[in-house]
Amino acid sequence: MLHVKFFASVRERLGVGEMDWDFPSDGCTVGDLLQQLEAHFGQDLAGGHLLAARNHVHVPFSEPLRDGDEVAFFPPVTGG
Amino acid sequence: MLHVKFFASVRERLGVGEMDWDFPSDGCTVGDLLQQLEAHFGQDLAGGHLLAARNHVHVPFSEPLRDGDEVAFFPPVTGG
Amino acid sequence: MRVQSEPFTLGEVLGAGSRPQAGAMVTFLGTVRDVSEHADILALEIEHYPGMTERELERLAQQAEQRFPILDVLIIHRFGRLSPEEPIVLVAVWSAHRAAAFDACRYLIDVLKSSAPFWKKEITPTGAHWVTDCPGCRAGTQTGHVHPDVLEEP
Amino acid sequence: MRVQSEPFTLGEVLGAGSRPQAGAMVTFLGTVRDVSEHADILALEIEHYPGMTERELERLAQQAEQRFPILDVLIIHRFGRLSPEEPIVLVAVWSAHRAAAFDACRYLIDVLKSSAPFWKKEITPTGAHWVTDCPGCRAGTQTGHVHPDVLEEP
Repeated sequence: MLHVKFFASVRERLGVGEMDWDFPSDGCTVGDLLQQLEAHFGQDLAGGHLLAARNHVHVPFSEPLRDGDEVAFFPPVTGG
Repeated sequence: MLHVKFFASVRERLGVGEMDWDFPSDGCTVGDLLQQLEAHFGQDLAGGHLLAARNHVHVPFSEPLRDGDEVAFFPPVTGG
Repeated sequence: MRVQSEPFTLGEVLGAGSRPQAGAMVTFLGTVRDVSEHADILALEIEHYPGMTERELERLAQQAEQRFPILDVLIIHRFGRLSPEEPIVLVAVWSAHRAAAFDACRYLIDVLKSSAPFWKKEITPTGAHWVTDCPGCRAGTQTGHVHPDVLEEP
Repeated sequence: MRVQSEPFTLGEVLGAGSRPQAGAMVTFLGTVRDVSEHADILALEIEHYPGMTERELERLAQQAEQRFPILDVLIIHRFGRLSPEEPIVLVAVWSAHRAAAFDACRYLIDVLKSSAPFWKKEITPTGAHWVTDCPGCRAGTQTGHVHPDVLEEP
């Protein structure tokens, strides 16, 4: 099982803040998960401006996932 | 009459904080006054590291003086 | 590091400011402006990623301490609904000499703005919108660029 | 601009820190260190040139306001006898955006250190001496260099 979180405009667009998602398979990357989620929600998540974190650390979409991971998708940050 | 002030190590070396000095002559510069003061006190005032102000504004030694000016001599500043 | 919804004042969090051995302190305080590029601002809503936020701020502080000869760092960042003139973020850096304190403080606020998981939404008289901070959105140079900017009623 | 012998705290002089329209505030606080390059510091004595000091600080603030897009400046500098950890100087700059506040604050403390008429004397367990801040004194590179450094008992 993966725990997936969405923040800010991504969360609002989907109407979902967090959800569980069956762990796809070994070798699955953040980018693979994103494709599955986009198919599930029937929409593009961020027009190419999406960032991702795995277990609270920024990662590229090529990052491989492990069962039990927390994965988050969000737009570019605007704090400070 | 000129009003002359000395600060910090210059003041301590001379043992004088301020004094009046007869206005030398038209065309007299800060540097001219300094030479007269060094002759008066019988010592070099600052080993080449002296700064000067005329009427509360930093000036070069080539600055001409006018009767009634306040002239100050001091070492490089070390505030902040 | 503190991530909080409560307001704070400089006096409360910095006291007199000085710390033993530090000859210099540089602080940056970011506050809510009452106007943006687009409209008057009634309020700012700041969302964050609990857990990741604290970890990321801690990582940035450690990075600054490795990179610059500094003695201490304090970062406070708020979330939730903020009114104009309220503090958003404070970065304070103590060091023996001023150059390191200036460099580290500026470095911290720069990297915080590009990596700490906070998102701002401006509440204006005509609606609310997420603040965007991507070159494509700003310059409009990226072909087919669609930023996930969601407009809604205030 | 304030030139005073009384101590101050950040909280007292800056309150909450924020000012209308300013989104950014950068402050520099210089404090007395308990050790210098040479010795332990028991106290610092700061002499200044009343009249010229105020005029010079006012001139520097105006210069910064012409040079950088900033909204407001506050400078406080103390004189008299100061103990370790006590504040010496505060420079605070408010602006709409952070770059100008950082640049102006750094500019102000740099020019203040080279032009405002203050002189520091360090009181140490073995005596008192004027702090020197000239390249010749520091590097010992200037031939025949004699800086007016007066040693005396504390």
